[in-house]
Amino acid sequence: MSRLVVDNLSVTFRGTGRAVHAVCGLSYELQAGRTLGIVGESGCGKSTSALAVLGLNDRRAEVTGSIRLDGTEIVGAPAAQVRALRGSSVAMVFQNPQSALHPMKTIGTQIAEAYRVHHPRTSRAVALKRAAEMLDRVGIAAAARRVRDYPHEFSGGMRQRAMIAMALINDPSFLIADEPTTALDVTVQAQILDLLDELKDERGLGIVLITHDVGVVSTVADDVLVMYAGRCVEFGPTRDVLDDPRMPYTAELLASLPSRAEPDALLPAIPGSPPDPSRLPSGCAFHPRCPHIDLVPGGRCHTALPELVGSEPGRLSRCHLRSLPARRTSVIITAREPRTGAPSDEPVLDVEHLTKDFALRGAGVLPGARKRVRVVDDVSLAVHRGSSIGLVGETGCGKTTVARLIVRLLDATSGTIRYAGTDLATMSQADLRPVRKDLQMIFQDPVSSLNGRHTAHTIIGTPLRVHAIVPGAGVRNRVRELMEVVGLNPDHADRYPHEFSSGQRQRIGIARALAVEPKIIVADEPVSSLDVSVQAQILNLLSRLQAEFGIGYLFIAHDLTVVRQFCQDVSVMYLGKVVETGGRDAVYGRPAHPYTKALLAAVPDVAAPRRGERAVLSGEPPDPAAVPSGCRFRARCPIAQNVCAQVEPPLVEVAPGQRVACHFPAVGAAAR
Amino acid sequence: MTDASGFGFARFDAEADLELDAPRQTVWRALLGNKVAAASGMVVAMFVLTAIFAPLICAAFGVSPNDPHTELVGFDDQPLVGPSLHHPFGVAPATGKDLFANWVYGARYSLLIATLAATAAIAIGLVLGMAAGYLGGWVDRIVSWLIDLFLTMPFLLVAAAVAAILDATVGRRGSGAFQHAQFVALVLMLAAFGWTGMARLVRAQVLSLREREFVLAARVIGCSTSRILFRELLPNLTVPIVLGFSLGIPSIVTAEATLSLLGIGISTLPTWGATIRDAEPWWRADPGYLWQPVLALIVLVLALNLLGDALRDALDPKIRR
Amino acid sequence: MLRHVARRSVAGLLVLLATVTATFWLFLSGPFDRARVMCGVNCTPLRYHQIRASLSADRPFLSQLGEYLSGLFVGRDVPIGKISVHCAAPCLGVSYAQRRSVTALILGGLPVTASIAIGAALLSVTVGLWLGAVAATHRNRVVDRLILTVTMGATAVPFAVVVVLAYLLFVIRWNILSGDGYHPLFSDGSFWSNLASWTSSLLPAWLLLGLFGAAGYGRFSRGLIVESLGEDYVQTAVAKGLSERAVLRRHAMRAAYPPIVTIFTLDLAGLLSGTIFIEQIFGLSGIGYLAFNSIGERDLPVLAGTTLFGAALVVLGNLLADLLLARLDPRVKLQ
Amino acid sequence: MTARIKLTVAVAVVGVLTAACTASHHTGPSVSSGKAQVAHAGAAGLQLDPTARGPAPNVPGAKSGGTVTVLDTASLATGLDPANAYTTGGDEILNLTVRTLTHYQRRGDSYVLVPDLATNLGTVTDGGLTWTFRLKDGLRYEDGTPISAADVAYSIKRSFAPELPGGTTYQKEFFVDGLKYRGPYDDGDAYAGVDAPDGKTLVIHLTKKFPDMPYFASFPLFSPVPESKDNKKDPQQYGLHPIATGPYRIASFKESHELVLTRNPQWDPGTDPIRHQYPDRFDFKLGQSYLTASQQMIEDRGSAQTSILSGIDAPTYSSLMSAPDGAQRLVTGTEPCNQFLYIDTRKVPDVRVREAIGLATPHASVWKVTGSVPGVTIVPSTTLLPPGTPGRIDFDPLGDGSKGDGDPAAARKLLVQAGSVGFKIRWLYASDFPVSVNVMQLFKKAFERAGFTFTATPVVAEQLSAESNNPNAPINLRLGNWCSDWPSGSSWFPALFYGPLIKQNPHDAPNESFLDAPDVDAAINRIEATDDLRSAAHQWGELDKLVMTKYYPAVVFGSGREPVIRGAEVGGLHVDSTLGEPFYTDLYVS
Repeated sequence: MSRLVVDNLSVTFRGTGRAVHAVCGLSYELQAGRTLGIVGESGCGKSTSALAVLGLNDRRAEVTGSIRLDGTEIVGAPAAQVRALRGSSVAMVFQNPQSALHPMKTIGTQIAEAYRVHHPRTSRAVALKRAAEMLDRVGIAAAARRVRDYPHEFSGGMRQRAMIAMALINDPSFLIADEPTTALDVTVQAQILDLLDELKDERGLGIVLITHDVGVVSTVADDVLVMYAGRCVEFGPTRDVLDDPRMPYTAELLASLPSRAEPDALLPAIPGSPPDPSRLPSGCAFHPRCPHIDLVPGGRCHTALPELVGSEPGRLSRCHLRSLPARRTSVIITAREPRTGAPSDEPVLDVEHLTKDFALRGAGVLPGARKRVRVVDDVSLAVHRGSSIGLVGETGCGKTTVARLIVRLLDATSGTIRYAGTDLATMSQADLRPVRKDLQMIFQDPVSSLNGRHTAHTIIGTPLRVHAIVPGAGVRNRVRELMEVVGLNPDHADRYPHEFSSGQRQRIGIARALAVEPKIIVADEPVSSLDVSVQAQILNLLSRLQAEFGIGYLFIAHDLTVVRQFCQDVSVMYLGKVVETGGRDAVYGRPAHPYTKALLAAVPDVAAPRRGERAVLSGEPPDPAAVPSGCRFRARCPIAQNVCAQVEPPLVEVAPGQRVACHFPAVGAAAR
Repeated sequence: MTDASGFGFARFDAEADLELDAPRQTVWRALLGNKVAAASGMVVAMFVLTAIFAPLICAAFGVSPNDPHTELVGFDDQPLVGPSLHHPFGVAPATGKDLFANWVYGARYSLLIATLAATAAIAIGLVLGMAAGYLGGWVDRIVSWLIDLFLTMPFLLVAAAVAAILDATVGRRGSGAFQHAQFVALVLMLAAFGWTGMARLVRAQVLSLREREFVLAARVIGCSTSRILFRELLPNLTVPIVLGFSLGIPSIVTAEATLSLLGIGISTLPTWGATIRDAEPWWRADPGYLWQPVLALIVLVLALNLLGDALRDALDPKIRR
Repeated sequence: MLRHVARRSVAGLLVLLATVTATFWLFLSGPFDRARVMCGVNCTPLRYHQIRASLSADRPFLSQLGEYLSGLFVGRDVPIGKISVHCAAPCLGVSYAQRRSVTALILGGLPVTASIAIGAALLSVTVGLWLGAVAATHRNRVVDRLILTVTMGATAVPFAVVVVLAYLLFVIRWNILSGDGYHPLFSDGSFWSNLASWTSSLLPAWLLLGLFGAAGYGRFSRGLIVESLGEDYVQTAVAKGLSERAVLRRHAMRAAYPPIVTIFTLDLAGLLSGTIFIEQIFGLSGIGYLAFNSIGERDLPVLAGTTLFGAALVVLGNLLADLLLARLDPRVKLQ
Repeated sequence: MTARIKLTVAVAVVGVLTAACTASHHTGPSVSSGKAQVAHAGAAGLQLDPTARGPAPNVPGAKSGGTVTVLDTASLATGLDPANAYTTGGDEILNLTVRTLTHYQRRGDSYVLVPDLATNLGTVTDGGLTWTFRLKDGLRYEDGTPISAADVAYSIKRSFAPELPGGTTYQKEFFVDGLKYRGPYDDGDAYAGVDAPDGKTLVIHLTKKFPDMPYFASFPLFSPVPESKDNKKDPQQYGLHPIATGPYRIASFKESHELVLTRNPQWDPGTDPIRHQYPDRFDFKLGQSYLTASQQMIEDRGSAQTSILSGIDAPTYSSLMSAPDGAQRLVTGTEPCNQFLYIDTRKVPDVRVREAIGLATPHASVWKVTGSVPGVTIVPSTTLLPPGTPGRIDFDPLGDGSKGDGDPAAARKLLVQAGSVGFKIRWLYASDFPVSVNVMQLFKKAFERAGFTFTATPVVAEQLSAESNNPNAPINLRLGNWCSDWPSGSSWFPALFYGPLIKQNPHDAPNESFLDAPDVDAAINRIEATDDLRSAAHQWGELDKLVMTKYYPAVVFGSGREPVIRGAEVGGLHVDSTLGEPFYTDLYVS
């Protein structure tokens, strides 16, 4: 039985500035046939520690400690010796299958190359044949033919399968998977996780699974290691750690997950943001954010680094507290503050039959020959005052296009957007300008959504000036007020975006949207690029603003748990169409469309069952340019019948307020 | 890429991926921390000062650039006097003109022409690049087509034709207008062949900026197109603009020298290129005559390039990291 | 793929058409006395009147352009004084100074210029890539700094000056390189001795143009390789167990090829300009030599012809580069 | 009337000197530097020898074999058609490949006109209006076919064709129907001016007396052109390969690039009193950059050792003189050219003022800034006829030798005498041409010092020559260069100082001094009609002295000299003083 032993591993970067201790004294041991999940937020050192196992760190990285593979020391070993281990004994799968494959070489060549490196006497043809076999094993159909394809001809999930095939072609004992599913859709993520799990069993692999998503760990890892600021803060069998965390960080992180929260409740967010690895707090790195700091006498949390100690066999945690107190009352889920007004029946914004066609670029020499693709097809939805509607679906389903159509960043091909008695869809941009005040947008990326050349003051003040909301002299004060509203220090108004953390940047973006006192905010994945602990803060802020100002949200997300926590109504989109829509309780509680069901099932939830106990949706979202006939979901649908190929199901009400586009809706069935 | 021709404006294209948000302080720190950059900056500053104060400098030495002193050369045209306090760089063969004055004015004209041409090129490139990138559609197609057109025309031959045409048109109307026309034509020619790189770079930047969420945000807020272009996009183009100057000026200095060398620049100004042309036959008999302008050109262009490179490094997160 | 080529060809032809029009307007029409321009500095009244008679400058621009364009496709008779010279398609006009078809003159110089340009281009790209790879893998170390300084220094001097200095020093003073002019590859005598003479006659041009070009490509490819060394797929390749050399050659450098091809086409016009100086100084009687002498003689038909020929080469080069890019980077076909 | 075009090296000078009819070249004047071997001007006697017979006298030390390379900065772009030929460079090359009725034989430093294809220098009858030449026996083309007088007649007819416009115009002025006949391509073979009654006899009919006919008969158009080799659709083609009759034939010719001559086996030295056939091959490298060519010659390595290069500029001269055998490798000789500063006699009517201009002229400074090397590319001169012209009388009207930077005091004295202190000199210069600007600055300094007022009008170089040629230009001084077509005063005075020219050319200034003196005109008419060339030469010499002392219409800036650099292994190099080009036919490789 092979063993991978990591002992007191430290990785330090020494550049011109101060030394960065990315990983400090990390130890773990992994046996073949088991999966170790390493969890942590950005900058915690989880990926750096993984790279160290294969000696892949940057030249400037100083690696100390010991990494032994079946007794062979890797740290400090000659380059050739380490190279011989790479890919043959320990293989690696990276986060982004898009960029991890060479774009100009065929999949087969790249996989075969991995084989031939370690089997130098193998011919190209034989290696290619093996590559095809391996591709077949990881679930690529027609593998023998597809070895000749280039990465861009593969879908994201297929690319990750190919990466796994490449990693496993030399039959390694250990596989290090660094965020292998982060870039993938939730349904595909489930497939890949299942695949990894299967392969582990089949080949007796030892897997190190690195992820920021506790849900992912919970579904496949045997043991879990929680990292914070370069150190292991908690270790133990997955179930035990998730059910009974011993370290405040783990506990708070789990508590802030929307999936564990009651709908509409404020989330018990961890204050602050993950520390910058180049300036770690003294003592326990978590102490500035820790709710229990008062329980440790003498301020030891500020000064002394707690040891990693075992409270019981197989469990380790790093905290001065022997045991955590019961959850504080203050963090216990509280109902959202009462709304200023109940959602009225009359929607503020009523979108009907919205349709958008795009021309495929460069399809022909003549303009007329352009092929058109319908990316949004007959979408209707309504936003009510003081209420949120969630729009969920996989990548490319058209949800972002819907958002941009509504705020008229794009012009709809047909359909109406009724607001305050007028149709925004046909309004000219000039006429639209005054209406824009009422209709704002929050964006996904806190980096790209702020102009780096402007100060926070300018950014928040621009809408005030454009719409002349306050007189010129009043702008300064109004910006300060807005900053306070979104929880920013008004004294930081003259700072540039890069001087703020990503959570703070997102707050600036919210303040900018808020400046015009909008009635409706379209939020396009506002929290998906934030760390879990920060995500909760932003969701809380959005809730608070809704309660305070009665704003109606159109909330776009791929994360179903966030939507459930945040939105009263949900619409599920598939390939440009809404396939199911209704109240939160109905859609989550009694999903009627097989796609909705599959989506819900695919969410890796801390509380979710392990592999094999749930249905995983096969296939990947098809190309919008090639929509299947009849029901567009039928190719992936487990209950598809002949009629589905011929007749497109209309959106019909199956229960009060719940409408589904399916020939065979699962009426009244409970979720899962 | 080859500056083989001396007209390597294409170099911009290599730098399409720049950090637009590079904070100014970081850039300055990176620049000042770089000894090479600091030294190059000083060299460039010295040339610029020389250029600005050329008349004063010459007056201080009591020399002037266009004043023949045939008594200082022999019948074989060799100078009879060497470098001295009165003539710090000696005098030119044949005419006995003061070489120091020539050199100082060479710096003046080189930098003046390069700065003007670079400014014009950058202005054209900026406007067309922004228009193409932001407006897209047929504007983009026309600009791209114009860029292709200018890339196909051999600069040198077109310059020669323009020079011939100027001779035959403006030249007929008298020489005062002619000299101005030559100057304007030279600057415009250099700009006309220099803007394409800038336009490509700006277009690419604007194309990516246009999809940035802050631009979308500005549109959602209701900002006008001109506000978006000038208030949101333009501040983010300072990097290409700065690089345009730092990489454009040296290549224009070189291009201008090449043209004067071939006698198709400004015919009577004592530019370095013109001095090199006059001095080439004397490379053996009076080597100093040739090496003064050549070294000046090398040092100036090298310093400008090093400065530009340091600037790009400072602006490029991949390299700074 | 075919459609891609077709579209690019059409675009190239449109650019070329515009180039022809612009060139024709600039060189052969326009609001000035062409006869005076052609006659040049050494103009004698006799010469002037001959030229004037041979030009039909009074006709409308479009009809002149039409004639020029039709000459390109079917040839035409170009009047020179009283007689007219037949100029076969593709007719680029007739040299005033030499009274011969410009096309013939250009074709006569083509072997020389092509030999120079192809050799220099190969040298530039290979040496440049090699320099770039060495610099990139030794980033911020002495070797890298050295390469950066040398390549930058090389590009700091006007190429025209470099060529003259190189001639004076290497040919005249040290007698290391040959400056005796072009020796055709296919002429009387044994192939091998011709090959040797051909090589030695072109060596200075290749070295000068090639090495100076390499300086540019070196700096450019250094940047590209540094960038691609930071890409995820390079990490993948290392994780596979590939040696550093193999990673560099098969993965990191591979990614640098398409941008280099792109830059190469952008630079083609510069390469052709470079040959003008080389050919003139080293007495290599190619197209650059022809063009250079035409500048002095104000032989505008030849200048216009060489301009168009250069433009056509650039357009053709762009087209070939497109094909090459599609081969090098499979993603291109999609766009 | 025009003069032969001489193309030269020192491009810088173009634009300084405005030549009314010729494009000319070298500049710069005088004062012997002492370093170079300065050849003496040819004797001033009449140089005709109707009795000379082949073969040509051997060149001492000459060897057979080898290749002589001629580095040529000119391009020969217009080809080598005898009918088109009118450049000194082209004519000198043609002298290797084609033979003419008469030509010059070198005798030491002088060049003597002798019969070449013809048996004598022509016999004149019919009161001077009919010239008859008889061809020698045994003359053959390079392909072995015999040469017939009809071929010479055909060649002369071609020279009238507008399709071949580059050549001389004497035939149009003097030959019967010269102004009417438009060549064999348009007007067919029937031309009354020439006649070949049998295979050996050529008869030329004139409209007026032309005693210089033997000289004219040395021009390339008097070489045979077989009608069968002429492409009548494109007459210019012939110039790419004129059929050889001389010792060399064209092996390959790429205009603007290279001309290779190899021996012509059909050439019979026994019939040729002028030419030799020493080298196996002549290799003319055309369109060379002067800089690179001159550096090769200074270095004298490899093929440069068997090369020659015409012309020299000041830096090359300096470098060459410091090379060990450099002085031995520089050969200079007389050029039939003079540089003049023409004074507009209409606007400067007082001869004392004109003489003051002469005294104030800064010769030496101008030579310096124009890159001339005194004694090598120019020699001081005080006469209108250049050294070597038969009958020339050497005299110095102002007594200053025209070689220093002028005598401002003497000039001022003359001005005071004439009551013209502050006389306004009006000058034209090219403001975009540095050398021209320099010259202007020197003139301004010198003339103002002598008491003149000096105003200079700027034009662009492109326009300088046309502006200067305009009789009504607001200027009173013009710089110009003149080269003769043959060594006789008839190539100078009738073209430069003949009064009726002014009226005949209202838009042109062939007589750039605008000298309109009845006694000069009468003398010109009288001497031109003198059949005895010996007497005529003497009279031209006298006229020179008269014009300069009585009228002083031009300051003589200097007489041109042709410097030629040879490689160490080139022997027999002399400068052909009738053309100012290297006399190729005597060259050999040692």
